[in-house]
Amino acid sequence: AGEPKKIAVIVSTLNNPWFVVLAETAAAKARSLGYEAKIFDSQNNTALEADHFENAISSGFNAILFNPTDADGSIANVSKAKAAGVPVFCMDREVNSTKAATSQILSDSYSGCIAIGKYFVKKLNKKGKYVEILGLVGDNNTWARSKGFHSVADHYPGLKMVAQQSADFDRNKAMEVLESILQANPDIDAVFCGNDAMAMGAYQALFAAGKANHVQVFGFDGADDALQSIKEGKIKATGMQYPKIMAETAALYAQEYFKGKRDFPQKIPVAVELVTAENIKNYISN
Amino acid sequence: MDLRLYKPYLIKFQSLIALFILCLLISMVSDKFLTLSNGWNVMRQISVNICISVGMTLVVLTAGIDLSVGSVLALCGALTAGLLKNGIAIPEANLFVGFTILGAMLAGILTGTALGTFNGWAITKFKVPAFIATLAMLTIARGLTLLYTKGFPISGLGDDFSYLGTGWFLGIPVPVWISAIVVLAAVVLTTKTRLGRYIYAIGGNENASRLSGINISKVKIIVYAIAGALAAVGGLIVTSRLDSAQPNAGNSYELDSIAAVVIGGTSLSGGKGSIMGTVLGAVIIGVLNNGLVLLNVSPFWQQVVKGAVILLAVIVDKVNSKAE
Amino acid sequence: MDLRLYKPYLIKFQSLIALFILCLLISMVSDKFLTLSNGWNVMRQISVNICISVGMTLVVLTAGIDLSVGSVLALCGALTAGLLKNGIAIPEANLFVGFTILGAMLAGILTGTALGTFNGWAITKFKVPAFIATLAMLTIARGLTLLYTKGFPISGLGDDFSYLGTGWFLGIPVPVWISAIVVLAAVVLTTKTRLGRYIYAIGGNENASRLSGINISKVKIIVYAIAGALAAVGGLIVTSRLDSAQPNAGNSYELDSIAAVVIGGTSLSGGKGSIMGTVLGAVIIGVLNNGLVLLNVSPFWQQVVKGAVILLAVIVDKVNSKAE
Amino acid sequence: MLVVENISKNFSGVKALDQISLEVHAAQVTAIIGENGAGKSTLMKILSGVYPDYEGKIIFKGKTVSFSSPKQAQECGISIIHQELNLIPYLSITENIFLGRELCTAWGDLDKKRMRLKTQKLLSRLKLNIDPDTRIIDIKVGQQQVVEIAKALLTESEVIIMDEPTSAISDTEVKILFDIINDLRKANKAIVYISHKLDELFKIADRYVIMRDGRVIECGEIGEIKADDIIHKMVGREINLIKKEGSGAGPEELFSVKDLCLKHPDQKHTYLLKNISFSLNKGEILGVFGLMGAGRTELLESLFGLHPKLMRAELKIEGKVLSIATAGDAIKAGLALVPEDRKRDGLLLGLDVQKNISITTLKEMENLGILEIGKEARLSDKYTAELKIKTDSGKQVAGNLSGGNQQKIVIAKWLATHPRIFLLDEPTRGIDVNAKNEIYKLILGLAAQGMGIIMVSSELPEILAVSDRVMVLSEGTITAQIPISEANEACILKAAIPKSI
Ligand SMILES: Nc1ncnc2c1ncn2[C@@H]1O[C@H](COP(=O)(O)OP(=O)(O)OP(=O)(O)O)[C@@H](O)[C@H]1O
Ligand SMILES: Nc1ncnc2c1ncn2[C@@H]1O[C@H](COP(=O)(O)OP(=O)(O)OP(=O)(O)O)[C@@H](O)[C@H]1O
Ligand SMILES: [Mg+2]
Ligand SMILES: [Mg+2]
Repeated sequence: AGEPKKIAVIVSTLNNPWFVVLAETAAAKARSLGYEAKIFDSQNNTALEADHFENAISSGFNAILFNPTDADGSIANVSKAKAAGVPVFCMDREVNSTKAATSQILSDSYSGCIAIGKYFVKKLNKKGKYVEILGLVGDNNTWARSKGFHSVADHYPGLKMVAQQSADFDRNKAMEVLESILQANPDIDAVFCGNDAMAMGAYQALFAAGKANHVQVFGFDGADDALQSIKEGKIKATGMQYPKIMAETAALYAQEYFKGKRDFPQKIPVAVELVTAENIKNYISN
Repeated sequence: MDLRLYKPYLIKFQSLIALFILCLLISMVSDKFLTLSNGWNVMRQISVNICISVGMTLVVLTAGIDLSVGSVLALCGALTAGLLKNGIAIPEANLFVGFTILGAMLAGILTGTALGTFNGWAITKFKVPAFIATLAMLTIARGLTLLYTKGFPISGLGDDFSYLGTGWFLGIPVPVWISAIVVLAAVVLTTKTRLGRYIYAIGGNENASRLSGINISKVKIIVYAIAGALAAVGGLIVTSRLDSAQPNAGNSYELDSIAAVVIGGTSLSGGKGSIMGTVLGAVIIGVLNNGLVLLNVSPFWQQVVKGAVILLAVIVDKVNSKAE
Repeated sequence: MDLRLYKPYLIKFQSLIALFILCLLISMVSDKFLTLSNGWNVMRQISVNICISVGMTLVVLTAGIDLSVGSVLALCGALTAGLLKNGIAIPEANLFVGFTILGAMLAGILTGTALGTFNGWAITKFKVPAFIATLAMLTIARGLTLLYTKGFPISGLGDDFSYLGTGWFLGIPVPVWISAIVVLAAVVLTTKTRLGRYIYAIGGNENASRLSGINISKVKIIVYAIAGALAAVGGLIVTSRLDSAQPNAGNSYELDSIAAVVIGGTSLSGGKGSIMGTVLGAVIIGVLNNGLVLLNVSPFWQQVVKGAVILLAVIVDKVNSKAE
Repeated sequence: MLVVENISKNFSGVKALDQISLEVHAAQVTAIIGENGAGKSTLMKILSGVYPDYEGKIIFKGKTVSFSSPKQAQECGISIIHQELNLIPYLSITENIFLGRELCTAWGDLDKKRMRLKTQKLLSRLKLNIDPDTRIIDIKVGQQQVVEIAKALLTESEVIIMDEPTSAISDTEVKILFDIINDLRKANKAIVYISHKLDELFKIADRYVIMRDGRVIECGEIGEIKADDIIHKMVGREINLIKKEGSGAGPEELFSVKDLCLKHPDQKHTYLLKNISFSLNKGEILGVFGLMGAGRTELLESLFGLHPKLMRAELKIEGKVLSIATAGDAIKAGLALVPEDRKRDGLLLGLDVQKNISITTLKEMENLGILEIGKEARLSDKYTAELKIKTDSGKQVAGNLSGGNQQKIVIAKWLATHPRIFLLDEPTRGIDVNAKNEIYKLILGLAAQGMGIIMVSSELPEILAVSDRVMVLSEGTITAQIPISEANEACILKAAIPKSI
């Protein structure tokens, strides 16, 4: 075939660096394998995602590397692609269907947060007051992470959650929310945040209030500035997800699909690794 | 032949011409653009915005605004999905009410109408500025959606319900049918009925309308109710297309829909504009979105280009009509 | 003693009274609310919204609107952070220009001013509706921010720069100082200067203002430029407080700020309103946000309560002024 | 002083001015006379820099000038009182008067004290007794017009153009204005005066210019022409000025008002109208006179259901008690109101003539819920013909018509409802003699058909010419009800002057 195959990379959002890495790695890998690649930004909007799918299918893309906006809401889109004979490889987030996608390379937020929860309990010696800052309340990742964390933390009666508020995965909002929470609860011991951006914001609030040394902050994602902060002792831990590995795997799978392979494993979990001060040097070079 | 004779027509259809040029440009670069399947594609994609924007046009014609459409869409979609899937169960009373598809849809549309009526009521009864009343509704309806769904999407609504968003009827996608019917009804409403005339009158001069014996409050409440109902219809289409009601669906749809209305030539100060203008505005936005994707413009650049094209389209429009 | 004598005063200060009641209610439930430290907390949090809303008030007084404030904030914040951290490097020319904090801040504010000027220019020169021109700018500036930052935050800007957002001066947080200065300047501008007078005049009756020899375009361009500059100031504060410029900063700030303006009693059709009203509006929103968190209201309920309170506040206001 | 040579002006193809030439001299009042739509205002707008694009030449003090903005004309020494009020509603009187030419202190901030003082002086010169800090929106149209006059007098201009400055004010204020014009004339200023009130012209003007269809028909000394000739030349043909003969009032009572009281919207315990009681017979024309602020507008508005919460009264139509809480109720009861401010309350300026006329009777245009455009067009055609409304078609936008024709549209839309009682608030404000005459004919004709008419007017001659009975209001109470046979200017004015002064 003269024309190179075309691969669409559809990601839930580009408004968050983590997903930018995911999308750009996938696209770069696809290009390095000799395909045309194009990134679509769903802006956290399932309806827009549906538009992207339709556009991608009708303009002749041969495969879709997909980061779903929503586990349920995206099923219809993936099925549509399947019906049109376009393979879909999910990255990072899953769709709640074992039949729709060709393969799903997933980061397991729930188990990752269990690991963080365990470390959290250890660091707090099983007692203390803490605050949880949630992501977008209408987003199911928010709840996967929260539930994973609580499946551990709730077993310790000494741990008391004094406030649970949402900050929409946003650094500034997290800071402002925690500032206000600190007014009501000046004596907290820890903050668990649904992602690293919020953890960084929470740290800023604590720092400004002069409490950064007493209150431990936990995040999730493995963003660069969070890793740096762990190294500097500002943040205690995060869950390292591997956007690059997931993206590259997805692109390689697409290549194999083009070459004729069909029997892909439905789900390939990519473990989320707990990053703490103890093992930070494995994750950060300088 | 004197070209100047055609000038009035040229001016009248200049938005159409702008759209045509846009299409031409895109189709020169991408051969996928001018295909039938992509045409249906674009039309299906804008059908939701058209439903919402038609309601918005009516509201804007009365010199009002409705910021709540996005969250009303979400709430009604979620409610329909929830009723369809779970019905209403009150365990204490050992009561369970199931809903048929039609019943659930009706409930959703009625809810939208009720929320819109509430908007209109607050605006007319307490003279709350429309901006504030509907901004409050934006927040409230979003909160209610989250409360109802507990933050989780409601999915798996069945193939029958999917027909609404993904089916075809007589070779045309069902959502396109729906939006076409909505547009047609609204065109008749605005041009051929008393209510429509009153809508223009109120937007043109509320005082004079009152003195002419028009019941301003009634007309306004009806208009906001229609806007709410049409947002609900949009919600049904979105939910059906995705086979899932998303708690954060419809976010910032109000801006898209007001943009369609204004690009379509309806004045935000009321009294001037048309439904077909709005449809044109929605099509321009839809084609632009579709074209940018087909042309492989990077997502970051897309926003810049989209803003610039919209600005340019309106500027061309204005410059031409000044030359009139 | 005849209480009725005080009625005019009561009416004038009723928003203040609404605020007072709100504070009273919150403080009855949470003893942490009425503390000095929480006071500074709230004031620091609303300082950004106040900066933006002051500019928005000027724009709205001329019967305009500025939807682009949020993305202008983000772009200017990112630019300042980028210049501060990386300067301008053109490897081909072997050129590197470093920036001092003041220089980077100035560049940010100038960019905001330029974007605002562009808004004003499009609005006055081509008669593009303000809604469309600034909506286009909303998209364009957001796209430019993403392009400049490549979608990544720019962090680690140093302690000196942090002072702007987190420092204290004479026992008062620096952002509060900044917003106080902005408010003061705007109050002087609107009440004591020719420009201020023209702003009200244009919003009140543009045609009459033109006949009175006022240069409408000039005034409008200045007003949008000020709005852009103030959005940039807001961007500096946000960036400094976080010690990081977020590409998605300022999302939907336009709604918050318009809400503050309208709650503060400025009419969206222009010509009527005041800076102090807007400040009050911003304080009401800020206290509400703070109170809901202090009371640990569930995030689901927060939106419902927030919407309802805003609606109620405005209704109370309207009902009272009708009883006037 | 000011010479106009061959000025022409087009509005999208329509010729508004066609080769106009005229001269304005210092120390003289030049009256411009012409029907509605003759092009008077358009010419004045060109002279004052509002329309910078035109053909022809303006020579001012011997030099050819061309103004690109109103400000330039003003700085050159030409100021204008526009026909349409051009005030900013939410600014105070002082702020409006100084708009665009504020006084500043050495610091660069506004010198509010000095401006207020100057305004105070101007207002007292015009004998307008209001606080200069009052907002424009809080004063009545008549008072607003006085503010417009004050605005034009603020700067020392060489040429002062007055485009219908007296359309909204009553005789007392007119007299004050004439005193001022006389002062200006003595100070060697040139004054251009436009008015549809011919008697005023004879009182104040030195020269006249008659315009018709965008052309100058004749100029000359005012002393050398008679009123009838002016009218003849203005209209281009002979017209018969209406003269009412005998009373057409029937014996049956149509409408009665008992103890109507209207509360002040802001101040408790004060009343704008107190214990108003009167009745109206079939076919009767009741003329209502009063000075500015007497409460005449409020009376009509109350009857029409526009102040339901503040008003109480016992209203009867043909003996039947009715309650009117909205304009809709009033229309159903057979009332119609032609409001004082047609732009604010009467017209849908952005809609076309046809839609304006049919707006009150849309229900009758419906067929199975769908409007019949043909029926609407017939209705509109009927009334445009009947009232001689000058418009190229029913599709013309109402805002583009001249003032007189706009007024006729308002009347037409109410005639369409076939009212039994017609409330007219200053029905001939800003209307030319010919159109006025038409409207008088119309009013008399309606009364002859048995309609009851209440007509508010500030023009005594008008009241005396048309009414069967004159009712005088002062400070919200009825001070006299005089049959036309006994009425004369002196007794009406005596009743109208407030006792509290
Ligand atoms: N902006 C405009 N656009 C189109 N036509 C206009 C415009 N202004 C005036 N005209 C037309 O120009 C003609 C002259 O209008 P103009 O206002 O000068 O009349 P006028 O003599 O002042 O009448 P009146 O006594 O009613 O004030 C009219 O036919 C009018 O309809
Ligand atoms: N909305 C209002 N608020 C305060 N005062 C008002 C208001 N409307 C009218 N007034 C006052 O009520 C009085 C009666 O006004 P009205 O308009 O009825 O007088 P009028 O006789 O019709 O005079 P005009 O010749 O100016 O129309 C005036 O003193 C006026 O200032
Ligand atoms: Mg005129
Ligand atoms: Mg009156």
